[in-house]
Amino acid sequence: MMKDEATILPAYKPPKARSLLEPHRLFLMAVFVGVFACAVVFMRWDWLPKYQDRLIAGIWQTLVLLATTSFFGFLLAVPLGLVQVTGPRPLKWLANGFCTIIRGTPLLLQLWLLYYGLGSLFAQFPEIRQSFMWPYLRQAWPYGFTALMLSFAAYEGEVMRGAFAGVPRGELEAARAFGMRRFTMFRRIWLPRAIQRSLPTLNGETVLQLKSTPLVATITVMDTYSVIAKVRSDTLLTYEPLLLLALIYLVLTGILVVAFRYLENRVPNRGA
Amino acid sequence: SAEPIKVGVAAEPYPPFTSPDASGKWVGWEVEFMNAVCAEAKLECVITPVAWDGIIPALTTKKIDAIMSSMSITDERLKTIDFSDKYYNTPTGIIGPKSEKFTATPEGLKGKILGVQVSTIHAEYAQKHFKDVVSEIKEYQTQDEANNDLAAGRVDAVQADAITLDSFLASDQGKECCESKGNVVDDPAVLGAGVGIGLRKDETELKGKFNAAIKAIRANGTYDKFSKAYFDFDVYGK
Amino acid sequence: MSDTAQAIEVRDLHKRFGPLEVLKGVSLTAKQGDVIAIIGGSGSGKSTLLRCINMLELPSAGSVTVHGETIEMKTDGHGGLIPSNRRQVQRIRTRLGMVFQSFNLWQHMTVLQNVIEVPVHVLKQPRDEAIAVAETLLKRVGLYEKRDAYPAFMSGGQQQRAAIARALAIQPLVMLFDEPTSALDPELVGEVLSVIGDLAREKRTMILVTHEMKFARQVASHVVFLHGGVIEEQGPPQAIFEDPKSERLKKFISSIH
Amino acid sequence: MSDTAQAIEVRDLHKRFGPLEVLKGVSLTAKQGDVIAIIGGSGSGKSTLLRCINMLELPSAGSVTVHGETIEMKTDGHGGLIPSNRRQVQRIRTRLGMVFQSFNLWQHMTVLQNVIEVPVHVLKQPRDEAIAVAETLLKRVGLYEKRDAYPAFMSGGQQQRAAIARALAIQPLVMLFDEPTSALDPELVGEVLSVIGDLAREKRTMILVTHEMKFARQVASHVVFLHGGVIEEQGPPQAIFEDPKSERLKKFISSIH
Amino acid sequence: MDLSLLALSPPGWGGVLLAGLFSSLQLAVGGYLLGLIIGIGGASGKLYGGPIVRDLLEIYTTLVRAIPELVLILLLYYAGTDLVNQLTALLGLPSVDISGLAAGIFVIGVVQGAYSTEVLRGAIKAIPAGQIEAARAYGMSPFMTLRRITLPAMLPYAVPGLSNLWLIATKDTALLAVVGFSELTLVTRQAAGTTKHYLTFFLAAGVLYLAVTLVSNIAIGAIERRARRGMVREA
Ligand SMILES: Nc1ncnc2c1ncn2[C@@H]1O[C@H](COP(=O)(O)OP(=O)(O)OP(=O)(O)O)[C@@H](O)[C@H]1O
Ligand SMILES: Nc1ncnc2c1ncn2[C@@H]1O[C@H](COP(=O)(O)OP(=O)(O)OP(=O)(O)O)[C@@H](O)[C@H]1O
Ligand SMILES: [Mg+2]
Ligand SMILES: [Mg+2]
Repeated sequence: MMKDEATILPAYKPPKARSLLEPHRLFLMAVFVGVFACAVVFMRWDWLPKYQDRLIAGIWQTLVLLATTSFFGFLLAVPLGLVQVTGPRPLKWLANGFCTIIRGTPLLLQLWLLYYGLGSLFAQFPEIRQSFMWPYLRQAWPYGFTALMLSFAAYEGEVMRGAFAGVPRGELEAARAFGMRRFTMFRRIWLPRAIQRSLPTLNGETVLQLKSTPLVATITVMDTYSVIAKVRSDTLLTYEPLLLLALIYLVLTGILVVAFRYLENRVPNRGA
Repeated sequence: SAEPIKVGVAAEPYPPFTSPDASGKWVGWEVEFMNAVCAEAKLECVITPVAWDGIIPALTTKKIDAIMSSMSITDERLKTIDFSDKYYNTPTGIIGPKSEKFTATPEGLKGKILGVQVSTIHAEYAQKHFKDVVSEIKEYQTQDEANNDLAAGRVDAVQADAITLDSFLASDQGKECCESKGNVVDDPAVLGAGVGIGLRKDETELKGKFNAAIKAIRANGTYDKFSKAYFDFDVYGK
Repeated sequence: MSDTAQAIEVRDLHKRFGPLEVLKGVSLTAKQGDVIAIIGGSGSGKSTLLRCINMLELPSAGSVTVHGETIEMKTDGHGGLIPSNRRQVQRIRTRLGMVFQSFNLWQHMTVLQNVIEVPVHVLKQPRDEAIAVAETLLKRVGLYEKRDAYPAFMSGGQQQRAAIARALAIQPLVMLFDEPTSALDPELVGEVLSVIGDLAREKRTMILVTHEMKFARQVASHVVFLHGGVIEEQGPPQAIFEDPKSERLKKFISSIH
Repeated sequence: MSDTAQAIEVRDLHKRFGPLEVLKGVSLTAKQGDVIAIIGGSGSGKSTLLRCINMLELPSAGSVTVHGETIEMKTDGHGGLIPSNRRQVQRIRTRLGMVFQSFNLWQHMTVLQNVIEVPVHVLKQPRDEAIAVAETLLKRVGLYEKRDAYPAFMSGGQQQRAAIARALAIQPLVMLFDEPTSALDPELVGEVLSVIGDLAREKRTMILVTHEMKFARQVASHVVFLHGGVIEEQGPPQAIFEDPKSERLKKFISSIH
Repeated sequence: MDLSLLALSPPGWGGVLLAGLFSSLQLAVGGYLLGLIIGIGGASGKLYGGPIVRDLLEIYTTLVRAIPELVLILLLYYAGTDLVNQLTALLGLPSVDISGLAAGIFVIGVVQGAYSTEVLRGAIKAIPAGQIEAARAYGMSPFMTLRRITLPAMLPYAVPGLSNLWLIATKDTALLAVVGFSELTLVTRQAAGTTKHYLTFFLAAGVLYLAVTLVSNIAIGAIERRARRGMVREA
């Protein structure tokens, strides 16, 4: 049904701000509620109470992993981005190589490489086995943490590289012209400006990071996903636990997006 | 029918029963068993590797038609799928590092980290009998990784099918680090009635064929013949 | 040797970009209270000269003396100069208030934060004092109401006035302006020039690169005409604009009317 | 009903954007060889009128006739009009050579490709022929040397001349210009106006929205002054510019000098 | 490290790894292309579709981008094949045999489709409106405008996003290991498990993935240069 030429022609018109209450949306919502009700009524959810506590612990584990790996990953990303913009050649190459390797191989593989590869290598050295580190090294989460953190650092490092390079030169020049020392300039102008520029992408990267966390289940870290995997194998249900899992991640992503939007709105930024 | 039967095996290596070799071919006792049973039942069977974790959904969604992957017959599984008669049954053992002395009992495992493969009868058994005494039960996607972590010192004990454990202990890695700590006390309610061919509930005809074939190869000596290459005892069990 | 009444003294400054020699020996003295306008065609080296004064561009040869203190330089081994004392350069820079063509306000700070940034974080003044000074300055340039706005949300004229307030906040010996109005829409030029005119009337020392000849004539005490990297002619505005001597200056002045 | 000597006839055209009525009944006739200049203040609806002629904007009421053929319209049920025959609109558009304010050359094609695009892909002319024609046109607008350059690498004036060549390549009945020089730097305006002036001297039919009054006076055979969505006054250029009748036109003309 | 384990013919596992790599690439190419097709449809739907189509597409892209790929792959893998089988049963056809490859391409494609939709939508929006208006003004039909102007003009804006997606596709194939599809990661795991040389095989697989990325980067660079030929290089 092509009646209005203006709508079939490929010239973009931004959609009007529409309310939630338009008829087709109400209809869609009704469908959604219907599907949801069907899922509640016709699918098996009797296992929920039994696994409730574990599920909460798993979600907590996921959140802790997300928060710590993103935080430390970001700390690492700042120097990674910075040296790629201004560093001396060797450091530049090193940072670039690191980012390329991490971004060029699957996280799952990195995780296994660390845990089953490096981890079992450690065990062959009695010195390590006897050291105070061993109680930590024999656990799984340090490997999961490291892999996730490095991955975040590599992806965010690329983002920071662009953000650092994108800070207008004039603003840095102004800082120099007023006699700022190099470190003051970095701390007061360059870094905050780069972070401000990278905030929208940081949001996306954090959502991606959240979505990467389930991989740690493959190295026995009990996160949300591995609790659900356990439910699946205990109950032999295919869909219900996975649907619940999808819902959990949906909610977590929603929370992240809202939190970042709040953060972004604190410093107005026009087009930069 | 002309359609071949797709036999699902766990994609993760489970020697000596099923594991891929360097040419990508599947080898092991269970592969020989499949060949024998299918030949006997005049069925054309092809091996289809599936993740262990998803092997039952794969059966119910018809990606495969039968499971021959050391899957024990349990009440819980019988709610969802059907099984043929058992085709082997072995005790459940526990192994640990040579440097530590303990037994396969709740007292022996006190404070230890116990490794099991996820969604197996062993995982369930450990949950039921050892949960309160051990410091942690770690669930692995594959048996192999559990064994590896035992060698790497990241778990203190591994519980599994005694035969698999034996084959691990016979390997270079196993010989060096670990030894058997004995078998656990039987609990038929959990450990089940041996390993059977997993089938969809409505496939009674296929089930009948398989049952007859198992009986036949047991009777005509084929079963013993190919088993001898792998085990020095009767894997069929009591 | 040099008199402290001389705010800035540039001596025989040369600047080379690779094969291109942009400044070919420029000497210039600004006494306290002087307003020096630098004029000249595009590419004649005006910006380069200004930027050499506060070492944003490193001269290839020559010296710069600010308030009697000569910036120490040493050769870098490739035929250029580098400052031998980075601290000294940084200190001297805090005495020179630079205003750029494209404002270069820090976009992640409000106007007030921009103005107090250097006093607080470089000159280590107490924050309260800096804010008090900044508010006075913002009132002067007519931006008191806008003090909590972010630069991106202001007009070019407002941004340039804020940049002037930022430069004034360090209580500079000399203000350096590099074409402060050439990035502005014509209707916004006036507001910025009127602020600069006020500063000139207060006898603030200024060096001003500009294309606004009418304005230069009004406010400058001394006009310097740069051409091809050398000072072709200089003198009081009347002399320069009404009675140019050199052919090139004549041509330049006729071309802009 | 309509005479084919009339290249374009617009009758009682209305255009509404939501609550805003931009055109309130405009009628206009362009005979073959006419050069009609449309002048008026910003927002008076000049662009809208031009865009309604080739249905880039759909009029709310009224009719457009091109070379005796009236564009068939039907009501769309929301009080507006839509063309009842899309093919007809497309065909008529190929007879109207539109030149935009911001050139709108296709950036992924070279100049030559831009010029032959419509002849080859819409009018289905043989490629060789189209190239031959295009090269002649590019020579005319002084861009033969640039034929293999991409638009982004050319100056605004060159781009606009290329856009004119693109419009000429379809051998249009009428050329439509919407402020062809207002996005250009002042020194580039001349080169474009001289090309348009040449076209006017050849008696090419043109409708020209422009702010260049001096130019309009030179080339137009007829000037239309649009104000608030209606034609406030029209007539030969002398009458309009030297002897404006309406107060508004007087004010408009005095404001632009 | 025992490199003879990586020999191409048995008892070396190199052949198996390469076969796995080949499966991975097949999966990636198939999934990527399917995703691209979904993306073109999705982007057009989001830009020019009716309100219901837009909302549905919005739900699709939001869901896919919020739920971990691992979970999506499991859900789609089981539900997708389940659905097909129920459909064929409903139509009275024999249950079709959905190969792991087909199922894998389907799930990767659906996931990629959501991202492609967004990339292409952004790219089309980035085309200066005047370019399309000019096409209309010269009497091009909508389809011709799409073919001659919109698609080529959007390319420079889409190439960076699309190349990122390609690299993601090659790596996402690793996730199909969880459904037992014999791609590179799974065969690596099998080889490592069987031989107990974990480090050797994981490193070897890492090198293979990296090689794919590096080769892709070279190709992408060439494509990008060509797509951007009409654009001024940014400073
Ligand atoms: N960083 C640089 N590298 C190379 N050449 C430069 C650099 N900065 C300036 N130049 C060159 O030096 C010459 C003088 O530049 P400068 O900016 O000082 O001119 P100007 O008089 O300020 O001109 P305008 O009025 O256009 O600002 C120009 O030819 C310019 O191209
Ligand atoms: N697509 C649109 N939607 C809503 N309003 C529009 C649209 N296009 C134009 N207008 C409005 O219609 C009025 C007339 O616009 P038009 O572009 O025709 O003016 P103009 O005479 O060409 O002015 P200018 O000289 O600035 O180009 C303006 O008020 C404008 O805001
Ligand atoms: Mg300059
Ligand atoms: Mg207009």
